[in-house]
Amino acid sequence: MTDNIYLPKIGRIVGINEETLGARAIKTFKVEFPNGDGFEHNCGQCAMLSMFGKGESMISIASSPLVKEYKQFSIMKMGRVTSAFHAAKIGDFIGIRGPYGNQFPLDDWKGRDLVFIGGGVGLAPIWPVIQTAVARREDFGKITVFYGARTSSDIMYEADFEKLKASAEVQLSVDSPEEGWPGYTGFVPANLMDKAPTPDNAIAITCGPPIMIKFVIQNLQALGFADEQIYTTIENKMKCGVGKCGRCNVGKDYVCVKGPVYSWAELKSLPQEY
Amino acid sequence: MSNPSKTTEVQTFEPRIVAFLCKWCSSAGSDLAGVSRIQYSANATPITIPCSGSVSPMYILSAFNKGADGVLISGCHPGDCHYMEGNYLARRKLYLVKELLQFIGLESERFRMSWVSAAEGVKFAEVVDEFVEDLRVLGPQNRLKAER
Amino acid sequence: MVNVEEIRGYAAGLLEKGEVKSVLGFRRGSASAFAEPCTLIEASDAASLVWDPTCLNNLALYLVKDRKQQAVSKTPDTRPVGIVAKGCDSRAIGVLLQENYFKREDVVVIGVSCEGTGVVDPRKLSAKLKGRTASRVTFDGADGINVSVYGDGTETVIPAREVLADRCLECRAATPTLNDVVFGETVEARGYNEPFHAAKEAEKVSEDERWANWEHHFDRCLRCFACRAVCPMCYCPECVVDSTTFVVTLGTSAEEKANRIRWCERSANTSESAVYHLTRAIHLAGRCIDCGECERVCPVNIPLRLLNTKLEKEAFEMFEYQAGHDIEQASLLSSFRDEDPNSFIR
Amino acid sequence: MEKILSQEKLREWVDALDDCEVYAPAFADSVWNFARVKAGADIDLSHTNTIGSVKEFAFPQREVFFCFEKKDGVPVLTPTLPDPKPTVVFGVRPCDGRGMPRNDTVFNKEFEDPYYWARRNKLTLVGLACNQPHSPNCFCQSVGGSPHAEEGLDILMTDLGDRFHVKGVTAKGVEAMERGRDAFDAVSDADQAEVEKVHATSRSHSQRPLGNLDAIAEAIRESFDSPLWADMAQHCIGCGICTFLCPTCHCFDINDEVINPTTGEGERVRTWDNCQFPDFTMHTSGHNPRGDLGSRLRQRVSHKFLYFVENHKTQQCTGCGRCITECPVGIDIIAVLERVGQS
Repeated sequence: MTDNIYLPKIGRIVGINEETLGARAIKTFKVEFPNGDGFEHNCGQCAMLSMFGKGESMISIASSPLVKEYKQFSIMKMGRVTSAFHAAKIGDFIGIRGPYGNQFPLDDWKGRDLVFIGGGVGLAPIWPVIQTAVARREDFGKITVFYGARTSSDIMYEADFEKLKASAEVQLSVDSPEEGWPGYTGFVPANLMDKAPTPDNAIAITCGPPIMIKFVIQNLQALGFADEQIYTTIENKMKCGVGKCGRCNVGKDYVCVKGPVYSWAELKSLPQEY
Repeated sequence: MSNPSKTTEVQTFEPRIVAFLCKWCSSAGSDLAGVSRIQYSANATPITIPCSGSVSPMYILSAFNKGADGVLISGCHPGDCHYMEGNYLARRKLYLVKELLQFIGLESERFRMSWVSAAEGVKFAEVVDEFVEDLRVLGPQNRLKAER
Repeated sequence: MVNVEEIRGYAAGLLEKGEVKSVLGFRRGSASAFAEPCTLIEASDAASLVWDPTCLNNLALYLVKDRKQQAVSKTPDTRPVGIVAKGCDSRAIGVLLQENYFKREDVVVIGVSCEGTGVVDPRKLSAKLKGRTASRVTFDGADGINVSVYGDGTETVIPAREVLADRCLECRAATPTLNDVVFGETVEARGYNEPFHAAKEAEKVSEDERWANWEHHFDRCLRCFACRAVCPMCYCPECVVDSTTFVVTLGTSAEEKANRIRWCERSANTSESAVYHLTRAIHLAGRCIDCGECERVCPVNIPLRLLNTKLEKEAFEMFEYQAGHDIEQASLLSSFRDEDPNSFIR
Repeated sequence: MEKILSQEKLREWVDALDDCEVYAPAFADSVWNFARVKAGADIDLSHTNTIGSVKEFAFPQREVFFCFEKKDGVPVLTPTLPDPKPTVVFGVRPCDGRGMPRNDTVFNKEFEDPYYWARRNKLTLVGLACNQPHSPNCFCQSVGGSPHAEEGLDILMTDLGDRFHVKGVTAKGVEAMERGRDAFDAVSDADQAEVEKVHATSRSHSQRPLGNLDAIAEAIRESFDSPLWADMAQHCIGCGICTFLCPTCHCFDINDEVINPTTGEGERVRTWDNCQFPDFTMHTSGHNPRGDLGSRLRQRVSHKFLYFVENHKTQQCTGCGRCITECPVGIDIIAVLERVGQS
């Protein structure tokens, strides 16, 4: 019998970390597979998470592929399913199917500098790439991570950033002035221009709110990054995750299958429908 | 001609009624029935609403969709509405709902309206008892019930 | 007889003088023998206007659509819109005015009297032709509808009575009462059928038969929502019964989205479709002006108009209320009389 | 396998399929639609085309994926893979027949859809060639089909007046014919000649032309940002008729339907969805990549005549004309393509 692509595996929430508070709070969920039917994934892939009775949501896998025991998901409270996640407790069960989508071509980037530019919850999709790159530190040149949030309390993975500093340059920013803030004050694209990483032999990976991505890409281009050197992920409403339900397409591509990772060169050739 | 198996079914079938009761009169009336220790059928699930005029037809359709065997709306007598005219508006609106439900062939006994004041505990008990008896004869409501 | 040249001339005049920004009317389309809606911008376009018993649509829908577009436009064009309206269409405009959807000066009603003819019901025509397509449909001036059948080219004359829409057979006001100009003679309805005839017929059968009929119809519903989409009265930006129209803005909170009640599921099964259609019928009580559009557009021919006319019949008989007849009157469900029926209440 | 079947013996063949569920077009509620055939005598193949397409036999409007409930706090999922009886559908028009391989592609590519295939594998499609177009909106030949196309069908029947020519196209089709073998006669040379003549005549009827399909695809690609789409969708009411009736539209929604909120019991259900509805692509944030009717019309047309071609080298339209005939406001995909082509 073929696999039932719509039947989720059962996952169990074993850890919940409140990343940010507020109307659109973000929580990170650590999920294990009590039935031993976990799956491997690649950097950039997503999974369809279920809250039975509420529905499914496509969420990017925020943990490193090198971590096999559990998967991590950072979820912003937005609608029906994500609100159910935010109401969940440790020990609760969820449904999970995947992994879906393509991946960041990390192996193609060997020997190059990596510049990560994240904003808000957009850090989650690129976090596994950062983790993997750091774990394979000798494969890459300089690693720089730009990350911005509205305020210092909105910074995700705060503790992990401290550890990250050992192997990468970390450039944090907050949108508005804050007393005692040691990092940059201003929007992420501005911080990027301020630090002006070199495009030579570098790859830039960005994810965040659409408006941030737009200006980050403009600024990267101004810094001399070619379209092929810029990678981002896109999202659209998804239901099936397997290229059938017909709604997440950008032109001929179903993002759930062909995406979410695109180089700017590829994305430019697609119609703007995301 | 009586059908033996059907008779048994009628005897064991306990109709479920969703009763939307206005907070000022009928809900108080049902409380009175309770505190007066009047014996009457326990088949009605009461839902207290501010006024019979506040009943959306959606409540009624939804109750039938979720499997109610009967729906009762009860409010203050004409002239006694706490909001002056809510029950008059309800009367008109629910008349139309009743007509519509009959028109599509839902058994007409399944939707009922009553005026029960806070002092009419006995009447409330009678209304519910009568409703339950009529529903027992009809059997379970399957026409609008979700087939899930 | 309505002279279509007069309608064209009037529409062209409105556009030429700049009294309206556009004129909603009918033209011949490529899709079928029936006329299609058009929006004229230039006076020179007016030559394409047609008027005949294939002008089925209630164009008041597009007044609503325009209103919605202007509401979100950064540069709204508030000039009036001209609209070709049959008797029933004008009543739709009447209800929209009564509900303050727009103002009288926002619309120029180019009334056209059906002169007691009415429009053809594609469903009845299909039944006559057993599913075959008509390539041309014209009124022969007497009591017949000329139909050319596609394929073999046969021409048949069908008595109007047999293919006119039920609403036209039952029509009480074939001439637009609300108008800025009327073309065609004011003709009393021909009285083919008494008002509410079809609904009264449907009432006559037993309860079990009525349910058997409606169960059959609800079960066939595809939930394409064409009945709602085409209805000028279904202007709510968000329909209470389904999620496809849930309005979400950047400011909508997660709680609002998460806690939204699903009154019926998306599944197109009998129970859910019943909730959808019955809710719609009740929401149109005292507002349905019997343009029959819901029934016309239904791809599987559910006789939806019956639900609405049943309620309009009750409104008329029990509450002396007629939708769209008086734009000053209080709406059916926001008013009452002491003598409203009470005997059904225990 | 090719055979001759007299009109009278059609019912005999149908009756021989008594271990199958047999469907055929029936005229009810003033419209042709597929209905269950209880006995061979009920079958009537004088239909034009059915209002619903044959896709619903493999892709029903509602499909339950699985039931969920909680046992001791742990969710238990029970898949509800369908296990239908073998189903034979008569009177399938070649346009609908050609729709099925296109749907097969969708439900096969990258991931195999077990629910679709559970039904599809049990399905035998008996086509009926169109001796003449049913409506001025038939355009099968303009999209690479023909009134007697065999693609997607298991059997093709051709009406020769008092008898049918019946051709088993696939092994499944031949098997269905074998079961009624006593009803069939051999094909004579005269029969053969007549079939060819009927087919040739059926192809000679004029249909609305589309022109070069490659050029159309290119024109659509070029017109993505064109204001033409909004203009052509000006009178669109945003209903689901065009897509729900389409033999190749396959978009769907997945929702959880709770049966008992207390026990957490419910079903995960697939239902048809439609690119013309506003929420189809709306993000949870409210952002909508296709927020207006123009972009949705563009999506429907582009999917059929550009994206599907780019992905699968063929149009996702078989020219049945339903979306044109049934559109309440006369939106005509041929006229749309003409305008896009001219722009």
